[in-house]
Amino acid sequence: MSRRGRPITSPPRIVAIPAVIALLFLGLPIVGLLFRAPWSNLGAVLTSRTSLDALRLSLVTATAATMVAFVIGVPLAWMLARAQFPGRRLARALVTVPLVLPPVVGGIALLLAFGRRGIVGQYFESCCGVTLAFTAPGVVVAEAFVAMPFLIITVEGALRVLDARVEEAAATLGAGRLTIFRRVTLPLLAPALVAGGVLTFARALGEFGATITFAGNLPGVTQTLPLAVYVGLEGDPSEAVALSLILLAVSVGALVLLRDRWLRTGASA
Amino acid sequence: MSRRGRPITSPPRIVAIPAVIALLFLGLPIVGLLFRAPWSNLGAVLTSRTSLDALRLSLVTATAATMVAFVIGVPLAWMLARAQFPGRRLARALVTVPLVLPPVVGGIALLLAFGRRGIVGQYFESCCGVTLAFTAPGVVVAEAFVAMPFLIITVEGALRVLDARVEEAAATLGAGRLTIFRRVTLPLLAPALVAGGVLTFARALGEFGATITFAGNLPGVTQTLPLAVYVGLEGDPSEAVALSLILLAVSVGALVLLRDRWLRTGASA
Amino acid sequence: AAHSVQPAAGSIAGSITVFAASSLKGAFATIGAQFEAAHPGVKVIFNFGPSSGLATQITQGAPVDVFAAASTKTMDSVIADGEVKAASTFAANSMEIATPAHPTRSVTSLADLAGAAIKVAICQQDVPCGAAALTLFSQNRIRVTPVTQELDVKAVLTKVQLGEVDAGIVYVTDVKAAKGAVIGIQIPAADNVTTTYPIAPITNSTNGSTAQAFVDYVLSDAGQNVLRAAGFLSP
Amino acid sequence: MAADGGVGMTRAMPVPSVPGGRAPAETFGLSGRIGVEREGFSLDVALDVEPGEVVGVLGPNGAGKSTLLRAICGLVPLTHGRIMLGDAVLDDPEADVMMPVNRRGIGVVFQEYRLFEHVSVLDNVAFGPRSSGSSRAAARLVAHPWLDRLGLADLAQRKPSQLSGGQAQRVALARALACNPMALLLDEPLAALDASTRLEVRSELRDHLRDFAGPTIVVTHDAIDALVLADRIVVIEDGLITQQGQALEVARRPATDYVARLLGLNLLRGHAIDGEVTVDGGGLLHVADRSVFGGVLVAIRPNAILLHADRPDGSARNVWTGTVDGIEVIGDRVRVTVVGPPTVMVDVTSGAIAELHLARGDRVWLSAKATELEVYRG
Amino acid sequence: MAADGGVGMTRAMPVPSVPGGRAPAETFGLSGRIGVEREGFSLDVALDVEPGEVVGVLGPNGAGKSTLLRAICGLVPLTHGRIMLGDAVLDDPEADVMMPVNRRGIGVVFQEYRLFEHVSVLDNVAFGPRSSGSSRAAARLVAHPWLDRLGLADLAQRKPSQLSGGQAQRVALARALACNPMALLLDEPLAALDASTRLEVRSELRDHLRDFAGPTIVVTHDAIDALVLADRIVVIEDGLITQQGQALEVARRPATDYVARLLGLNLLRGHAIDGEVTVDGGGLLHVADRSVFGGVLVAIRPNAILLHADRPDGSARNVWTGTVDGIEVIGDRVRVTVVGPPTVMVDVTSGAIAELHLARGDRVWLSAKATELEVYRG
Ligand SMILES: Nc1ncnc2c1ncn2[C@@H]1O[C@H](COP(=O)(O)OP(=O)(O)OP(=O)(O)O)[C@@H](O)[C@H]1O
Ligand SMILES: Nc1ncnc2c1ncn2[C@@H]1O[C@H](COP(=O)(O)OP(=O)(O)OP(=O)(O)O)[C@@H](O)[C@H]1O
Ligand SMILES: [Mg+2]
Ligand SMILES: [Mg+2]
Repeated sequence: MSRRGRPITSPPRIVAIPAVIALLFLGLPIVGLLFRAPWSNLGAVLTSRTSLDALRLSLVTATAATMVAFVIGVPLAWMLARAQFPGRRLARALVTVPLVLPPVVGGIALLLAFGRRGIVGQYFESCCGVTLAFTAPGVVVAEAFVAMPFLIITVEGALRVLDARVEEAAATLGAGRLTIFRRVTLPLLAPALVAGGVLTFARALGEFGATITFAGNLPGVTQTLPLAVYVGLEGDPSEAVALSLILLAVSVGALVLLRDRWLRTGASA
Repeated sequence: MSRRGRPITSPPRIVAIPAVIALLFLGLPIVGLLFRAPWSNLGAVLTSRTSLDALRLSLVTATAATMVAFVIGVPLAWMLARAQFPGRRLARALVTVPLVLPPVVGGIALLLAFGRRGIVGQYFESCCGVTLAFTAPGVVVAEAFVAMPFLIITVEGALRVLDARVEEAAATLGAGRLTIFRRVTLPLLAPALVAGGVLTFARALGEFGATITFAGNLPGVTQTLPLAVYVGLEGDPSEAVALSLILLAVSVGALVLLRDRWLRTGASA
Repeated sequence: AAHSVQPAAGSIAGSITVFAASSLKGAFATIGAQFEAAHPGVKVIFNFGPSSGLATQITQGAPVDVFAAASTKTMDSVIADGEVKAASTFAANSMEIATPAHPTRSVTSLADLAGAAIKVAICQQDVPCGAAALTLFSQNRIRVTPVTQELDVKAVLTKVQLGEVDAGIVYVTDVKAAKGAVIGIQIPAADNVTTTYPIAPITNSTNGSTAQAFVDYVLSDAGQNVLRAAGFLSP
Repeated sequence: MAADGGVGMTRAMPVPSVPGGRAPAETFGLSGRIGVEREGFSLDVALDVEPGEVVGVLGPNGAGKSTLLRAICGLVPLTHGRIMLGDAVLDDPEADVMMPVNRRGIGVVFQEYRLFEHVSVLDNVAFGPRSSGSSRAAARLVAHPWLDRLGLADLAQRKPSQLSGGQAQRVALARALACNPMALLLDEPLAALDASTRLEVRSELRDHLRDFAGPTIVVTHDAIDALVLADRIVVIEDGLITQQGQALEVARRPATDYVARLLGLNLLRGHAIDGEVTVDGGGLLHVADRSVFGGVLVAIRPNAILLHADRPDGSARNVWTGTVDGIEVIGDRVRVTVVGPPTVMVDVTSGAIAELHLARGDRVWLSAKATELEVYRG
Repeated sequence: MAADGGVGMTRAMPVPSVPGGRAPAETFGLSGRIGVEREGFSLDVALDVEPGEVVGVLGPNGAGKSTLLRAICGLVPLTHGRIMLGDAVLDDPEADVMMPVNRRGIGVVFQEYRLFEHVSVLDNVAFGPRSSGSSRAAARLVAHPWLDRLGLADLAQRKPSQLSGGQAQRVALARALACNPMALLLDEPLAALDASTRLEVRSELRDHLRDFAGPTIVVTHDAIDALVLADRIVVIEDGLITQQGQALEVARRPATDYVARLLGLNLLRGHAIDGEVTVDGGGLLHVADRSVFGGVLVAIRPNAILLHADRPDGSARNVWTGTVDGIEVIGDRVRVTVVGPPTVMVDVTSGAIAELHLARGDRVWLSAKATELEVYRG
């Protein structure tokens, strides 16, 4: 006899076994980290100028990269899922490239394209005096390049599963394509947008290889927290661990709040 | 007047603008890479023992990590989405931790938990003579730790949006919880599983920081392709780029095939 | 941004960007502070990273004024690309065996590293510390099978510190910087290997005079004292 | 008007213990009291359905019919009451017992079909047999005859998204029946069917229900469906039973306005003394049955009332006058609403309308024989 | 049987140009030929719906009714033919012209409702006004009266998933009407409503359609709905029109078995010579109309045929004998199927059944007056 009111769609008890293994697998390292955390260092790290700069920069650039991903990535996901155009398969393949390219190589590729001597970058420089490499916007570019595919793939997948019939109904009520997308499709996509956004933000926040290669590691300018952690590992790993814990606290807090809030309004679960 | 037969749910033309920007953003670096690629090196790299070992190891470990993620991650996603249990919010927060932890710190955390002197690892060593660090299984552990959250978050999100009413209908036809999950829920989740699997596989394939920290870098044993690329960058950068291109070709090929095939059967698009 | 306001040619003012190998972090931070104190209004921005990565960035046009590498090979590649005319050697480093603070297996000399039960970490062979480790083993005629070839020296140090390996080959300066977190076992000078650190101003620097002044400062007694305090040897 | 129709008789016969080998060897009745509290809505219904009996549940939108079925099959837990199938407790909140949905063996046809979009029509129907352990091939063998029976054979390989509304509903029905359930719950199983398919599926369903040894509950909005399929009718309004009884009894003597309207009858409330009923809201009617006293209901069929341009002479005991308020053409009949007192609907032929030159606002005379008025305690 | 029912008359009146300020200033008719080819199905229907006219579309499941509506509102592109609204071309594959769905101004009620699950009932109804540029507050002001009119005021804040089936259907109707469309397409707008709500919503809908100046198409499976709501009826079977005409004309003279069954009429095919019809499959019938010759159809209402235990004497010109094959109780009537030739359905009272002691397999006599037989060219 099952517990009263436990819906038939909830998992059977046996599923708890692999689930608990998964939790332990993900949780034990964190416990280890907290256990051996250099708590005494935390204060020093928290008041160090470099750490704070890095933390701030990380949050700002990861947010900006996520926004970039939304502004150009969601339209691309929409096209990939719903439009017929030549080269669609190629475009879809292209989206997976930054996922599998080792980030350091991704950084090199970015330099080759948008660097001062890159195939497009040289014109930026000569025509508008804009340089991306080794600047904070460059960090955003590196993070967006690496993280955007996460949003695109999540949203495209969700769009494909979405029941287009309610969107058709919206059209008969006089809503144009953009209105339908904004007022029907996006709200229905909310859970996928939140999940994709979380993955993108997280990936951007943790970005290391592409950033250090494309944007360098200039404290206060391009040194994000993962870079600071890397530099910090030199000599004293405990400082680096302390730094990561701060990053962890801030970002997990933010993500949990965000997801809980959005998922609640998005889905009816 | 719109093109005949273009469904109202397809995007309006103006959406092509940001979408093309996104494509250029993702595509130009790849063009740059191909443009300046050391084509003459490719042959040498392709026949080099180290490169081939690294490629094989990468594919094997990333596949294994993805399988681990499916075996224990999907049950966890199911519990998170559908079961009521104490500490559910904590568990959900825990899942996002590996996402935001800088991978190198993730590797340290893994060492603290499963390393030779780790909180659990020390017992592995003494009781069963098992060591994970510096072995190929260690690579799988590192990759799974970093990549599994991608699967869990994607699948949990999709499970929350799933219409539970067909699952209820399956129950009235005599199907138990596990049967419902296997025969109704999973097929309906297919697109999310594919998307999550692709993200997980890609993240595992590109994994660098946690792997090098937890499993080290020994050619033929724990040196995956991203490590080989990184190592190569110190010696002959053009060789490293050539190596990445091979990784790219293999994995993008595999992913595109996989996604196209599964998404076609999964969704009705 | 650092280059927006440029001083008149020849004056020591404004800001410069220094690309330096990660292992120089501690010493260069101090030298930078001293240099800024000596030249009020001057700002030194450091970009620490792996030497080879820094070299790639420089050849791709990074806004940099001074490059300090951990190996002459890397510097030579930058010279070959024409970004640097000539470099001066400003420091040298030698190797040391690092063991965990609470060792499980006793290691007291280079020869012990050949033991089958001893887990050893070294740097990978393409970075200077890895090349040095291999030279060290061959010139002392011992066969060591490392369990890992770490990407850089600090990774070796981390492994030692966490007790994952029983010994690692690192620079003398690293043991010093670790401040007791690892135990160093010195290698007799006769058996040891030395690496050298070159430094150079970048040819296209927009603030060449200040760049040159910084290079000069590193090579000066004041600079050398800081380096020696950190465990570096004189070139 | 005698209650001896063919269907009722067939139903009352004892059910053969193993009819055709398909029904389960043992049969159980469904009984209990179903209480569900929801914000702004509460359901409290006592039910007792015999093995082989078909109970039709009627009721307005939002009355709780679907909720009732969901509670019985286990998708909504009871907040109070108890449900039994034979001796087995399906749900009892007090004893903290609740049998899982899939072990109840209760087949359900949902109002919104709930087909599996990811498999073919054939595999939708084969799902039940397959879930109870059959191989894929064996399950399909079980499914095929059901597709044939419901006229779906040509659609076996279609996906549900490629079906028309009525086709989908038939698949849902086939899927539930192919499970060989112990009890059947049908939520408007015929609503989307066209008139002719409806007749076929209805008689197919009736034949099946006649053979079916377990208890059945059919929710419907259609009085004819209820009368054809059900032995007994339960009317639910706002979560409570407002009337129940033999199908023909309910059809003859509706207890609420809802039922009367459903059946297209006039229902008047009044007070009877010695064959005379004073109608609430005005008017006096003569009825044949002098034995009923006190608060009563009077049911009059719309075609039992005659319309006249002038005061009629003749034997009809009830004669009154009113104003025409609405005229609605329904096939070869015309339904005229006349505001009395009492106010009634009258059915006449369109020829009669033309003859009377009826229009809205006209004054007319009405007459009805006392024997045509069904009078009973309300 | 005269075709002068109230509804038809009202409909024939000229439509006021700006009735109540709600309808658009100009009105357009809907016309064209709708051709859609799909694998295993093809639709080819010529339609012409006047402004203010209501066309009822009837047809069996899978006939193409929903496809027809989807083509008109632009969700399915034509493969051949052309659709016009007034002078505007909505779809013309030859000219490669296709107006987007949202610019057609055609309101649709879908068979499966298609409500927006993410917003409240109120905002579902306000969606149309909001899409045409109103502020949220203004759109809600437009929506409110529609909720009131369809009895949904109490549910305004609910999410669609919290509605019963009938409630959801009313929301879909309110949502389409609140858009002030140029034309209306209703796909079984009343199917999920209970009998009493159905009456209310139907008369609400009829009143609205009477005021509505644009063309309307109503798909329904219910003959009564079609007769009440529609001026003209189009019957589609297997993608083609099989009959069309005035509602009462179709009701009186069904052209296909489907329509006859829908209306509950007996339909016989035969060959007429001078008032005598030789029925295909056997039997001879006398009809009153001697002017029809050749292949004809004969429609007989089931209650126009009388049953007798023995050969009847009397004035009825048609007398034949047959075997009782089925007995079905429907309310206060009993429908008896008698295998002839010709084979017919007969409606009798349950009293009559008891009196005749009828049972399956019994031999009975049938009679029908020649004047009750409607004969016409098939
Ligand atoms: N998920 C829900 N949450 C809250 N209220 C609900 C929910 N589902 C239904 N209701 C409400 O419960 C009541 C009973 O609903 P139910 O679906 O049982 O009605 P019904 O009798 O089946 O009606 P219909 O004939 O329209 O299908 C209604 O008032 C309905 O609005
Ligand atoms: N998406 C589709 N793909 C293929 N065939 C389809 C699709 N939708 C409908 N059909 C088929 O097209 C035909 C017409 O379907 P349509 O939905 O128009 O029927 P309908 O007259 O509305 O029936 P109903 O009364 O059951 O709603 C049917 O044979 C149906 O099976
Ligand atoms: Mg219902
Ligand atoms: Mg349809």
